[in-house]
Amino acid sequence: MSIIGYLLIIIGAFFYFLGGLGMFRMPDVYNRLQAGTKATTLGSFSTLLGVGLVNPAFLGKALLIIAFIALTNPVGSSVLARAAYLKGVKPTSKTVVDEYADEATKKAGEEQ
Amino acid sequence: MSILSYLFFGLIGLGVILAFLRMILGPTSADRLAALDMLNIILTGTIAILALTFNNGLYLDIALVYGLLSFVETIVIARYLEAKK
Amino acid sequence: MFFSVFIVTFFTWLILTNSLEPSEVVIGLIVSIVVSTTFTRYYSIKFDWKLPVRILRFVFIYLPVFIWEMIKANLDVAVRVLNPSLPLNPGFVKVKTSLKGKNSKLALANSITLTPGTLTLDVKDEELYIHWVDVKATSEEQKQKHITTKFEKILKKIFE
Amino acid sequence: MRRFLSALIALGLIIILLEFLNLIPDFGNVDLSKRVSNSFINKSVDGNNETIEFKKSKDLEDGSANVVTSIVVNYRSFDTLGEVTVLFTAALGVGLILKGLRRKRFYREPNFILKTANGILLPLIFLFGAYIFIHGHLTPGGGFPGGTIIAAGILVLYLSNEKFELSHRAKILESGMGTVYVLFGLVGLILSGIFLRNFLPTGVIGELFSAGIVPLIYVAIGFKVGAELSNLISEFQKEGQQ
Repeated sequence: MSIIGYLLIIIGAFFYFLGGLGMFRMPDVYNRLQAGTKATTLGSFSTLLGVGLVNPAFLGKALLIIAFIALTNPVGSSVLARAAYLKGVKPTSKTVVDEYADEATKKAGEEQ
Repeated sequence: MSILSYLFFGLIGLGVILAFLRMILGPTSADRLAALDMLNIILTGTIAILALTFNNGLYLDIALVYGLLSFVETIVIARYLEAKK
Repeated sequence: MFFSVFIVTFFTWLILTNSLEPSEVVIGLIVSIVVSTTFTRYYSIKFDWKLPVRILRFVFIYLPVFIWEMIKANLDVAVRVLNPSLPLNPGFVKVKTSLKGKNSKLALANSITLTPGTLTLDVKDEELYIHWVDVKATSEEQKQKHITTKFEKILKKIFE
Repeated sequence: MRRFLSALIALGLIIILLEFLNLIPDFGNVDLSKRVSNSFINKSVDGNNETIEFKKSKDLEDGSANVVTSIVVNYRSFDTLGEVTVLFTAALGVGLILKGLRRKRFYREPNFILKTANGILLPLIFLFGAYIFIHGHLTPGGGFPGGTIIAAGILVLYLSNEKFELSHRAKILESGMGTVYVLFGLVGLILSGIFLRNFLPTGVIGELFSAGIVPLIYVAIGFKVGAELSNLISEFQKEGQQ
């Protein structure tokens, strides 16, 4: 059991590294959030599950933290992406379609 | 065990350094906040690993509270950026 | 509403304290009652007698699909990040959903954020605004097929 | 001129601080056995030196398992009363300064995702806050962090819900809890002649119902700090006059 736990922790650490790499290499804030959120969420799941498996006394609390991260992390990055868009951060020049622009200008109009 | 801990702290450390570079270089404040958010989640996982290393369940409480406060922090700064043009 | 919040907070308390001593249980009951009565208007946890069925469906139908999709998403990220040429074809797309409830829309948005190549930006009424790393389609049906259909079906069974 | 004056004041403060540095003994030259902190840690100010075992020792001088808590709300509870007052004064100052300023309210419509997720998270945030200040004598934490977490919940509520307005009851709760703190002190004064004396039985160390009045005071501090910081946040959110 504890071998599986340590393996999960190593996998989690690898995903953390991958998230950092994605955060560094991606060209604009939206792509960075994509890479960062996915990799760190799975990394946290794996690490915390590993911690819970190595020491069963921690399992309940580790599962609680997993549920908590599953709820907050996507919400946080979604709020952040929307804020960046409404603030006017330009997406990378490779972007092919933008169907959110109308909605964003409508929002800006409502404020006046 | 010690080789294992070298491996995972090494990997996490590399990830943290890359995210930190993005936080320093990031052209806009949204980039910096994204990197900060990521660092917070990495730190939550690291605190859980420390709970295992020191064999003390109290660290998980700290991880929980840290995760909570980092979520609040992300939301607050994001809403602040949203209002500012 | 009050009762649902009470049950959720009480179980969370039991997990947090990790013990069944009478003193902890009594204090947990009091705290749960206080928490579930203050600011009741702003809570949105609500369930009915069908809850056990929903939990079973959630654990045995939703979770395996979700975890598999998440692993796929991370391998996708890994392939993109580790590739020296950084293949990207990003865009913002609008997708319609047929889900009605608030919580089911939230679950859909979160699932989409954590699955391959997509990130939910905003939800308005019945439309999801999504940042897609690799835009494969522009027609409405194709977009739905690529992004929402898989989870929509499962979540409809669980929440509605 | 103003800059020169502030530089002068800063210089004066630095000189005073450097003078106080001489009072601190050199590194490694401190005899710890003569320090009062040792008797705080061993919970034996009256010279009763017995070994303490977790979940076994009964009726100690101070029954809280967390050393910091036993110092902050038992041995030096009077200091903490002062600290709470400082926080109260700070909140009062913010209210007075912001009252006359002309401000606009933050009005962009909140994200749907944030709004819904907050409906689920909010009870859990309040529960964590309560957990932290109720277990202040057993785990790291206590009234101040617990209250801060509750205030963070209120802050997220403000950011995710346009219509939310903190009710007047928060102010009543805050002053009421301050009064409760002083009342505990006065009861101790009447029963034993010492202000804020721990007059309840301290029980078995490590259990929830132990350490006498320490958890009760931490609950009062938790509510007080939570209400106070929430008031501070609502003060920042309000629209100014004029």
